Amino acid sequence: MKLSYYPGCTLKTKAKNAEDSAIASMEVLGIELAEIPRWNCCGTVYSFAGDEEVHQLAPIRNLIRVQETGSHKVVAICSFCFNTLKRANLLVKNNPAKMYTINTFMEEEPDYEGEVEVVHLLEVLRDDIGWESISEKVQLPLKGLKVAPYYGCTLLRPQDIAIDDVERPTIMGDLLKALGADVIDFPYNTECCGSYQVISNPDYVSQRVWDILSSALRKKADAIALSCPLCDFNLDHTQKEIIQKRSDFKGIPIFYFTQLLALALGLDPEVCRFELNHIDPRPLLESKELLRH
Amino acid sequence: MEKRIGVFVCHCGLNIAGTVDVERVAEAVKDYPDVVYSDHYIYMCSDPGQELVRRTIREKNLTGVVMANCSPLMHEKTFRRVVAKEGLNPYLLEVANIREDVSWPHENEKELATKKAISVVKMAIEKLKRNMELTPMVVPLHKKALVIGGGIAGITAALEIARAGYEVLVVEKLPYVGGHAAQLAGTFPTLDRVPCLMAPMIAEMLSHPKIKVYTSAEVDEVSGYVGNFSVKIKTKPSYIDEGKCNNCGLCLDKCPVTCPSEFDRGLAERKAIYITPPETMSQEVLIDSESCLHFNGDECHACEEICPTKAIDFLQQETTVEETVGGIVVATGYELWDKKNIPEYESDPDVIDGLQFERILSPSGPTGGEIRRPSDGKIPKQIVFISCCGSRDPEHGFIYCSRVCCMYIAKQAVLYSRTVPDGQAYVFYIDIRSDSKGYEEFVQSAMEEERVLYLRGRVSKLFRDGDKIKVWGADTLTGKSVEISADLVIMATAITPREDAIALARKLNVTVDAIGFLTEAHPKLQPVETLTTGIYIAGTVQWPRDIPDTIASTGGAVSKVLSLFSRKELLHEPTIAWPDEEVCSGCGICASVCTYNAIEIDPIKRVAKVNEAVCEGCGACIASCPSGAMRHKNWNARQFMEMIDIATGAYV
Amino acid sequence: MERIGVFVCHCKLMAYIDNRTVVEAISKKPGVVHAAAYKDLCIAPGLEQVKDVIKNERLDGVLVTSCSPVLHKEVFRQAVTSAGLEDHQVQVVDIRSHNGIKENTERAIEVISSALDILKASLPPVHTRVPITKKVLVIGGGIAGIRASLDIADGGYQVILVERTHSIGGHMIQYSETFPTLDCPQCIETPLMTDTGQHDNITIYAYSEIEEVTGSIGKYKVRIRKKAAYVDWDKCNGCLMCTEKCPRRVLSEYERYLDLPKRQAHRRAIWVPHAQAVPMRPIIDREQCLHFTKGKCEVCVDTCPNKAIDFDQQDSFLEIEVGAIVVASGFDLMPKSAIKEYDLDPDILEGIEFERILCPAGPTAGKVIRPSDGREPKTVAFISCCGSRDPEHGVPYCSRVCCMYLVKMALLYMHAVHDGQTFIFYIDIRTTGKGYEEFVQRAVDEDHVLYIRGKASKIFRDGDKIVVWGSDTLTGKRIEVAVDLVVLGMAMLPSDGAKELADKLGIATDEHGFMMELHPKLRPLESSVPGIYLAGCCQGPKDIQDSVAQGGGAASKVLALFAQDEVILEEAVTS
Amino acid sequence: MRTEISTETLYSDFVKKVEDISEQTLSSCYQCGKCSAGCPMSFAMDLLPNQIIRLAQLGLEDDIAKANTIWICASCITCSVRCPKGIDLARVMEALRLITSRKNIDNVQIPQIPKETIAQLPQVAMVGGFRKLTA
Repeated sequence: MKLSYYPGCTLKTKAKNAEDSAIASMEVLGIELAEIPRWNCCGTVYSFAGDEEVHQLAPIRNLIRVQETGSHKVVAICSFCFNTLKRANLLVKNNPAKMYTINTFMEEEPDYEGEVEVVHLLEVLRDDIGWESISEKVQLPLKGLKVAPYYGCTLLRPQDIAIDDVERPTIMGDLLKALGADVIDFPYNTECCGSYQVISNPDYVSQRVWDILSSALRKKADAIALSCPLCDFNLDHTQKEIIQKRSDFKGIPIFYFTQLLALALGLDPEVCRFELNHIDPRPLLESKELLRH
Repeated sequence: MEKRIGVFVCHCGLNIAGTVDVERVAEAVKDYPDVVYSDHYIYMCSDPGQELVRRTIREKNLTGVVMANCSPLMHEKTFRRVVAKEGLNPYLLEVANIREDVSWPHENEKELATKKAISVVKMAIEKLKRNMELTPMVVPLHKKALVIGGGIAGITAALEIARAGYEVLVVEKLPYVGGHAAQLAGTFPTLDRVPCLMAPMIAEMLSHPKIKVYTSAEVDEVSGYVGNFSVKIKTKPSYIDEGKCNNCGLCLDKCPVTCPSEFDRGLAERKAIYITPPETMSQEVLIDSESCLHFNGDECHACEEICPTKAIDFLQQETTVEETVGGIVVATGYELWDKKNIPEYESDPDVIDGLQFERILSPSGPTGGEIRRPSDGKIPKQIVFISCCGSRDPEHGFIYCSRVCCMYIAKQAVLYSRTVPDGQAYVFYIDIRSDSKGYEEFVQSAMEEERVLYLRGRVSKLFRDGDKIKVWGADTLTGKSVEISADLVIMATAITPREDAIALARKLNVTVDAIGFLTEAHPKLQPVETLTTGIYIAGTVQWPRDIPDTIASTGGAVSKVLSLFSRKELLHEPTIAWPDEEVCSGCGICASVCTYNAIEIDPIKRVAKVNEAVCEGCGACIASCPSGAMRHKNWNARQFMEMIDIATGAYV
Repeated sequence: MERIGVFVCHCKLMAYIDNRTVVEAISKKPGVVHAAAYKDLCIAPGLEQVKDVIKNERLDGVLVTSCSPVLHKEVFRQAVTSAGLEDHQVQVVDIRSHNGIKENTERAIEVISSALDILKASLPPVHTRVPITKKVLVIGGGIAGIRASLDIADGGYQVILVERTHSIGGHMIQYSETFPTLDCPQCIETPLMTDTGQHDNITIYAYSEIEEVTGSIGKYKVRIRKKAAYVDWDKCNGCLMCTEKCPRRVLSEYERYLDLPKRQAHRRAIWVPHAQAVPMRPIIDREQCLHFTKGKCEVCVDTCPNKAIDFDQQDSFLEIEVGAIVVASGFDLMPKSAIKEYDLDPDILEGIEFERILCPAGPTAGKVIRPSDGREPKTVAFISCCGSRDPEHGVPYCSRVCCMYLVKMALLYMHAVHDGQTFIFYIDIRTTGKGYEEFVQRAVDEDHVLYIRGKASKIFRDGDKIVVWGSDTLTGKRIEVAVDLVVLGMAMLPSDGAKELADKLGIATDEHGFMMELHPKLRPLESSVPGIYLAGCCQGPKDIQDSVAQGGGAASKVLALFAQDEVILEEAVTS
Repeated sequence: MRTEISTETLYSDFVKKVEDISEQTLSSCYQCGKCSAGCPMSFAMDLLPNQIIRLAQLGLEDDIAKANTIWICASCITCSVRCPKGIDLARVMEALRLITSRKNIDNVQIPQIPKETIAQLPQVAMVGGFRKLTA
């Protein structure tokens, strides 16, 4: 089966480890992620402004790309891209006037008809494949690996784009369970990491990150799994400073859920591109005998 | 005849057993003289508890029962009924109060408490030994009710009782009925016009064959007891021959005296001779003798001269009627605390109270429903409401919450905003109390749809600044002290008892609280009953209430009256005083100390006579009797002495 | 009718209806000889005007357009008949309430014209006289139902009290102590329960439900289902030996399913809710009883001295006839799970659960412990408005009682745990009853209850503690407290099954499922159906005081009705 | 000193602008403070979110401008999903940011961000940050 796929900027650069592991895993699961042609930046953050549509052009243009491929569904891996595309999509679907403005503005493009559905890869795993058949395909159960799924904001908020219960999500945990890992539920799993504030207030972000990491650590997690490249950057990269600050803290590996998926499906660890993780997860995996050579 | 007494000690869960060693108490009196049975149980008042008592009376054929549990106020009735079921005279039951008197006050001294409990039980046993069998006496019941107050509570009460087929007398102090409710512009949360709501009720009451309404009248004197209250009702004359008057109104134009209209709370004027307000469904002409020149040493006859039907009658006199009623509902309502009590809020024509603003909002009010401020008749564009003026202010006013202000402010703000679309209403509050059906929604819509601005904070100072009233308040949410230049300020002053409430309570011999609200027998179990049987309270005379709650509480009072009237006869407690005529010298001291006027001196025999139906058995006469002639049934001197011996003896 | 007069009553509350246009439009209608707008038509001078016009215009039909006829029909009927017309020649139509204030003029005109048609078509109504069956059905044995039953019974009429559970007493009997007087229900409610149980005029059908209701005021036929208790209550004498001996222990609904250490709050498969139950009769829980589940055990059979156990018992039905019905079906609490951002945790309780723990007659005998580990909590946080005042996630209304019972529990807790500390998170403190404000101030001054103005955003377990994230909107600070126990003031909802009951009775409910009163201001005790009255929380959240008052009020309605020997039912007739 | 409250401030263009851009009704907030209670960044804010809404209700533009709140907000939308009155605070914050940034005022000075940081930062961070915090 073929599925239109929107990668977004970050997955093509800093988060290659997310993309490669995802594409390879999905192949094993019988789904080809077909990158949509001529995609452009989604705009990253959805614009809340009610009095102007200019910021919605980028996401809608991408949906037009999908429409051109004849597909009615596009999957995103980056939570930000997912959020922005889905919200922009909803906005114009529920608001013909805005749809019209946007279409007329982009006269060089064919009109967007609002028929495309935006989904996140986790939804595909849950709804199109199912935990059952995933666990059947598991070659290397992540036994003994205590992973805390971290959802962040953009998969769950606002309510109308949430891929799971806003306050008590289980989707990523269910996946990890299917992969044989011990799932650690922790109260900070939907708490914001500080997001883009990292460019203007990195100190505040590292404070948030410490709150989140320590909450997971108190629950005895070995590692954290997530889906958002920005959360990943904040949680993973920021640890360097925290380690310098706190003698008691040795760092905790941060995975893209796609990396753990690939690993469990028995794929060559190469596709996981662990070298791109700031905190090297390999020693941990070694210790749990989850790294095959 | 030999006495066979049973003692039953109650744990009352932990209320007693937590402090008093109930087992030891039961054990301690097992072998006490005349006691044939003694045991304890977790809840004597429960079904199995009562069953235990009944079984024991049967099996041990007891001649008397001592219940050691909570206050007799709580359960004496219950257990009297229980023993009666087993054919025992109910007055051969004594309650030893080991909860309120022992376990509660001695929470931290278990040993002492247990000993005290034992002696309290023994005292009860000693008293019981000397109790005589008594039977309650039967007193007649007049199935006619008196309702004091013609406001919404009084009207509701009168209608309900009359609809049930009984005669009702309504006594209203003012020349017209309707009370404060008739002054209101609208109600929350439904925004009905109040006249629209009141008119049908008033109309029905005035035309009801079973209801007699006395306006300009007051209850002058009340004597007697439940089923047999005799009341004197004094009625002020209207000085108008209603038969002749045709409401032409010529006299009103001629009358030279103008004074502020009570109904419009001083916002409009009336003449000394005037017509009762239409909202009250009456339209009767009357002369106010306070302000009429004729009655104040002047020779004015203006009205008399102009009257085409010769209806004016200056010679009319105050009349007094005496009536006998079985039950009384007190519904004399409330008054608003005077604005002047808050000196930091400058008194100013444009600083008014809630009821005054109701009149301004009322389509039938002095401004014909147009919202105009008193000082210059301008339409106010910035109006400020101030909650808790005197309420929740133990230092300067009252500690309690007046309950209705939050909602009538919201209502007034909405009515205002709809009439003056370009106007802005501000509300200063501490807590928004919209805790009844539809209220919260109403307040929220006032904020959202009518854009009423709520500011959390009290106002510290009000003063006139040229054309404006400066309001110094605070917004505790932003932590700012704020200032508003208002055109009109409405003070939600506290709901307080009427100034004559205490005097009335004294006439009726019912209790009032420190503030002057009439007190109920028990806030939960007997919310509408007073401590005087046959007298019930309804509405705001008891506590600040809004209209639905007033109607509910009135319903409660009515149901008491109706179930009273549904009885064939009344029973009166027999535990009362009786004079030993042999000893009595007829000095009359007893009669002078009796608060119930139950004692008179027999003119022939020259001895005291006790009206058994009136005597409450308080014992004042007994204490005051110099010759010791006055006695109490089941509280005789011997009983006291025995009990005192035990009470003062060493604890064992 | 050829000579109809239309009287348009208007006040500023109908400002959104342009009465000039209305009058114009209506005066054009055939048969209308007089149409005009009046102010305050229903008060004395207005009514005089109506009478005059009837005489001068020789009207043979009168249409009054005003607010709700519920309140006004009578007054206008009186006026019009006194002017010589008959009942059917007057119609009162509501152009305000059910149109909604913002409705436009056209809508009003439509309503009026259709009313005109009805008026023209109406003939003298048919009156049928129904003798009143002077017996009342009270639905629900909580404090409101008990109060109503006692007042009516004392009035000398037969009362049939139907209670769904197997004892009367309702929620009140579950509470520890009641505000503001702090007397315990065991002391102040049980006397009433006993009186009810013993009253010669009251028949209690406990563990029973209303099956079907037919008829109308004065003569209702009611079918009652007596659920199978598997115990013959006539033989049983309430000795409760069976409940001692029964080997099966399960969580108790009466204890709100509290799972306390040492199974303190458990009940047996055969059980009575508590030591003061009325009637004191056990039932067997079919789901749990080993006899029914495993087919073994007959311990209760063997222990029962009166051979009252009857495993073959079936639901039974009985038909009764009553003249009036009082609905007092009470309330339930919104489940804690409804608030997702607050963890589900043994140490996060709702109000009644904590009442049970505080209650001297409760499972812990009044010893304050927390469910998770049985330790005495040293810090407790109380959260107001859980689901209340929350149109987005819960209900828009205020539940009225939470402010008071939370502070009451805080105070009771402080009396039990002297070195404890309590926090109450609130938005507005609502203490409007007699002695309530004083009560709260006392709790603050003497028991150092700390009020924090702000809604909690997240509550979760962190190791041994429960963490509450709140804010103090008065200092503008974010607040985080780690406590041992949290109590949620969950929103009050109509009791489970209220809607079905209302449907059986044919009475209206509001959008939340509370029973609708005839008029919120003046008819708060009457349902939309004559002869059916409302008491207590079935009509909206209320505290005990107000429920008792309402119970008495509903009773007075019944007593007044029963004072008549017959009701006259009017049936409008149209050609 | 006292803050003068009047219809001028209450219905200023500012308030109108905020409501237009955010498509939210400010007056429906009843100040329960749940937004502030749950805000992940509130520890760094000099005024809490509910206070910002309050100031906006009162039309006190300058006080909002002085506060760092709207620039600390990370648009995580926790406030919006939990607001009992269904107010989308995140949009109000955005509206307040836009009112400034549309005057071509930047909150972060891109040139001042060290090169190596830029090199490390993922695009989501940079584009997102610049979109929210600069003109």
